[in-house]
Amino acid sequence: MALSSDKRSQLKRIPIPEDRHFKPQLVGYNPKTPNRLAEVLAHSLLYFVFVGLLLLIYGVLPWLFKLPGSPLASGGSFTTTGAVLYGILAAVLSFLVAAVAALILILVLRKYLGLVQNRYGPMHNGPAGAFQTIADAVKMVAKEDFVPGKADALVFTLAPLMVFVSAFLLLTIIPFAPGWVLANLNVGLLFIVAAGTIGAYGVLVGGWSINNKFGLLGGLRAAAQLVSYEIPLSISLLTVAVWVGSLNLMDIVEAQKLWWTAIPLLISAAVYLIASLAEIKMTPFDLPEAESELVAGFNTEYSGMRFGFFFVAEFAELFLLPAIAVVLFFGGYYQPLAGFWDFADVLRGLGAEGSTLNQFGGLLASAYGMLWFLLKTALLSYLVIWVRATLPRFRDDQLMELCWKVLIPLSLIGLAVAVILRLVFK
Amino acid sequence: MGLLGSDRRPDNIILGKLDDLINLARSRSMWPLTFGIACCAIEMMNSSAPRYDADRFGFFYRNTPRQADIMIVSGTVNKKMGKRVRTLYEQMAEPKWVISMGACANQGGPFRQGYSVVEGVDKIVPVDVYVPGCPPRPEALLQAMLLLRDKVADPEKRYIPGTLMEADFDVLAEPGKDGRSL
Amino acid sequence: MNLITEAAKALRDIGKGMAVVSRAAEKGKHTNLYPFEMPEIPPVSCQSLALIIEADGTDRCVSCLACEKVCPSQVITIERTRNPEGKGFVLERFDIDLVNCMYCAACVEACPVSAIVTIQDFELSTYDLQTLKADKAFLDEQGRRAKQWYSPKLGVEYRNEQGEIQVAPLEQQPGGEAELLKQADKESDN
Amino acid sequence: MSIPAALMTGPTVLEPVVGKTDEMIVNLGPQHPATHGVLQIVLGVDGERVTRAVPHIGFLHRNHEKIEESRSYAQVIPYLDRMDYVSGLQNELPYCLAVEDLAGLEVPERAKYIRTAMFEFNRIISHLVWVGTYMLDLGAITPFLYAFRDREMALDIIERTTGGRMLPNYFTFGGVRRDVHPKFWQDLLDFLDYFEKVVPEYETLTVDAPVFQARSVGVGLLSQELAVNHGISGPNLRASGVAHDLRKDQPYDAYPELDFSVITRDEGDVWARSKVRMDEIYQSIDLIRQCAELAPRSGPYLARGRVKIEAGEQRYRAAEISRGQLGVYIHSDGGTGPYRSKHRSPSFVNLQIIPDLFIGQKFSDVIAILGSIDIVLGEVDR
Repeated sequence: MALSSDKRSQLKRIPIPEDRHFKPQLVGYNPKTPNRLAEVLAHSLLYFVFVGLLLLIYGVLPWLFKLPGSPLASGGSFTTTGAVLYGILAAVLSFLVAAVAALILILVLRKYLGLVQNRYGPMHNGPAGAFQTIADAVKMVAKEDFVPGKADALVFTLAPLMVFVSAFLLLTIIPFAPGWVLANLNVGLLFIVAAGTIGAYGVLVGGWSINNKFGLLGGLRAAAQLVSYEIPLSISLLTVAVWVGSLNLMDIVEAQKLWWTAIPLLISAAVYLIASLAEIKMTPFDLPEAESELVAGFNTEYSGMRFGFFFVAEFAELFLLPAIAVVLFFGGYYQPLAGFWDFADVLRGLGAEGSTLNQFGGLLASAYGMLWFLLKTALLSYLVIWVRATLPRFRDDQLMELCWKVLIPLSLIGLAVAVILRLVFK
Repeated sequence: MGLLGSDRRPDNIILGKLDDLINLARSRSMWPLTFGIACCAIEMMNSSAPRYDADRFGFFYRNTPRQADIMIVSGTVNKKMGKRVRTLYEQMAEPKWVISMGACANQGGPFRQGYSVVEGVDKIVPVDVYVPGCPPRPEALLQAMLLLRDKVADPEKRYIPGTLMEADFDVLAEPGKDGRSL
Repeated sequence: MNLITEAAKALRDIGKGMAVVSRAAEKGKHTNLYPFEMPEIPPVSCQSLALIIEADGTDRCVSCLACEKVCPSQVITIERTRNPEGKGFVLERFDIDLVNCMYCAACVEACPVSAIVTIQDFELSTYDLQTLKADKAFLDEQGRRAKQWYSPKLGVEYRNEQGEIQVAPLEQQPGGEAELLKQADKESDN
Repeated sequence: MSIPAALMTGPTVLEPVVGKTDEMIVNLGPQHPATHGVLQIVLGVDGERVTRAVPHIGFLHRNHEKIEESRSYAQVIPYLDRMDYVSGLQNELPYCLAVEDLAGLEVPERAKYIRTAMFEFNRIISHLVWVGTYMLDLGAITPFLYAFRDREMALDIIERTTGGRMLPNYFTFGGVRRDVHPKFWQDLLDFLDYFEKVVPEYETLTVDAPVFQARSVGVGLLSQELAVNHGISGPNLRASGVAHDLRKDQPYDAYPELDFSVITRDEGDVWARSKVRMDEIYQSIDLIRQCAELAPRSGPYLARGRVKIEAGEQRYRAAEISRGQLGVYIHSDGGTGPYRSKHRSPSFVNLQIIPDLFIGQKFSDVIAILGSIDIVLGEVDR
């Protein structure tokens, strides 16, 4: 059984290395990190701080342009230069908010999964893992930019951008606090439908352009899923428009000062939440990606930052669609039952009219509204994450059945309810 | 891979620092490919299980080679599979690294005398870290991942593009041609 | 009506599943924070192999070739010459190819003098495979460094502070209940 | 340099059929998250509907049987572990039974119970891996981590006795290699007490979950006739209503003394296969408890004796491992090792129904069916 002589000669005598044993060299590690719900909450705090700080600029930006004596505005409206500058700044800002919210939500998702799966999740890179997604982002930027040989290079490049642009376009019209909105459109609801659809196209053409069969299947599934679920989603939006009587998102929020829209329009709110789950493409509706079936679905051939755009857009939608739900159904930036008593009113009443304290109080009131807005959005986002952690995914025909046989009839019933309630109460 | 794509350290101090930063980010965010072959694949899956939790260090398994940074060859590579292993390696986007996990992937292990087994995956793809064991404990795989992480973050051992090793395709030839007894 | 009850049941079951997931956090963290906390590995576990040298510096190994014969993966290479003075053999070479080893501990079972033992040092990952072609010096060093080791004939042993080799007490032996019961019987007889 | 074209010639090349709608050929594997290893299935799909399916194996062929012919009887055992690596211990048993028959070794009573308990314990571990990976196939991530969390605790108990986690090289001719850890039975019972409370959680997340039921009920119907004709065994067969279980039909080791009944279901679909496995986990818990109660606490664990087998002797022995019927055929030429060693591996046989079950199904269902058959490629290719 001994080794043959040629095998023996292969065995070299090598001295033992001085220190073969591994010595960890890590930064930012603290074994005593509290790691229960507290840590997930700590990461949520990140979410509030960073997204909140960025959104503060939202409040300041239009105000800057309307300063008395500003060359960029005259008589309450922009000059041409002002409008161009404002447009560029607004785009950069909403890009930043979408990206930051997405990066933080990725981290929160991974920490939450760690919590419910009896493990830690990212924890060694930065304090309690806070720099993990930043490292991921930097790495993806520096990774090889790669286009498959037979892919349609133009569409291949455009697809991730379409998905991402769709996500951050929506940010511009969402009112985060009283008066804090980049574009106060009077057709806001229509804009939501229009901008949201661009993302569906992005996924479809992305899956098609990569010349991969799994990608094609994923893209087709995405087309069927996203287009179908646009219908109950849009009907739910319509319900709100019927009930409130306006397409402007500010008006819709103002109408919910006393009662949330979700209370009379419970069916529509539920339909919206389920349909938005499908629009975000998270389990149980992650068929376009379907990791175990289609490898990675429509983004099978995407690498580096191109994949990063898809990834970030998915999580930006995890922030955006709950945000829209909050605006439409859950009272926006108002605290619950703000019609009876509103702490924001107390803040606004500070000091004499026009004094510095009064102006500061107004800012505080806006920040207070934004806090409620972010809190509600975060809760809805967590609900989505919770569902994602639990459920397996549907089959494609079941997905369609759920949409066409359940959600669309339900949303129509919701619309009928809204019409009747509107006729009775208003 | 440096930003400049050169194998020398850039003279420019800013680019040098940026390079170090990128290497640091790469080392803290290594996404392995979900690529199980044999017994070691169970322990590889186990390394992301609650007891070991590779996610702590940012190891986040991806299913498609395009998005992965590390390939963990976890199991016996035979001649038929060797071609696919090479294809998968070529499909991964630069920069990329390979961990050879277990005796079979290292040098054929207990099956090295068989006619169909490739004696070491390093004949097909360049391997950065070897993990012995049959199968190795998940901790051993974690140690290998951390070794690889140190190698990536080390500015002296920066990743050099274009060092794609030529595979020794003779080892994938038809059985019987290499004259092994079994 | 049937449809509504079915839908209600489905929603209830989904809710149950989500409750299971959210309650799982109560089971606490199961993570062993390697490399900051080393895992506790039982001494019988074969993570690597070592040769044991007695406290007086002599090899336990008597070069009987039992391990080389029994090795399923055929990774052990032993060369020996006849001892010119008296009986026995002189060990010329003892190599274990730890790269191709199956870590099945068959050699440990076969060794008549408990010279080759299992140790729990699993941190063998390397950039260079040649470091794992273990020769006798390597295996001796493993044995010197090990805190405790196991062989079926002598059980768990460890090296005390004076460098002497001692057998662990019976409670720490993986030897089985039978021995413990025998011990208890003896004590009750006394 | 890419791979020379001459080396890349695939053995299975399907030509797409051009009809009302064009057929698309999709390669599932060998690197695919849902193939549980390196199985390749070439699928013809029309939209999402599968029209043809050609399974293709051999990506993990590593000459098990050939290498075993050049090893001695004892040296074969570690190689057996590596066949079905998810339930390594169970693979050793039929081979040991066959050699014991040939060599005329009598297994001590205590060793029989230890082997039976370990055998059933390994079934729990194997089914846990199945639960985890199968739910991962269906898109749920959390059950995978729960399964591996509990599997770790089980592996700890095995490691304390055998010294190995997955592939322990523990059973041998005439008993087991070494005595069990002093706290082995107590550890087992403690684990089972904990685990019994956790299994209902798995059931809530799998067989009782509405989405899982929507994906599994009525999918991948395997008729009794098809199952028997193809020689399917294990939970797949029992889920089609055939009460065939070697633990009952050809009892070995301590099974004659244990009280249990064969678990069957009549539906024959993916859900039934899942439910049978879940019930088998409960059954294994019960069997281990019986073993712990009946097993003698002292006595020999190994019948030592020289394994000398006459030339021309041959024997086939089989055992019911977690995937089905694992048979070992040994032919001796009087040497130190087997002249021929042949394995009848359950996964290889179970894999044969793939074309029958796949055709006409949706692409998503293909993944669900493949996972429910529970194959291990190490055993298929050998």
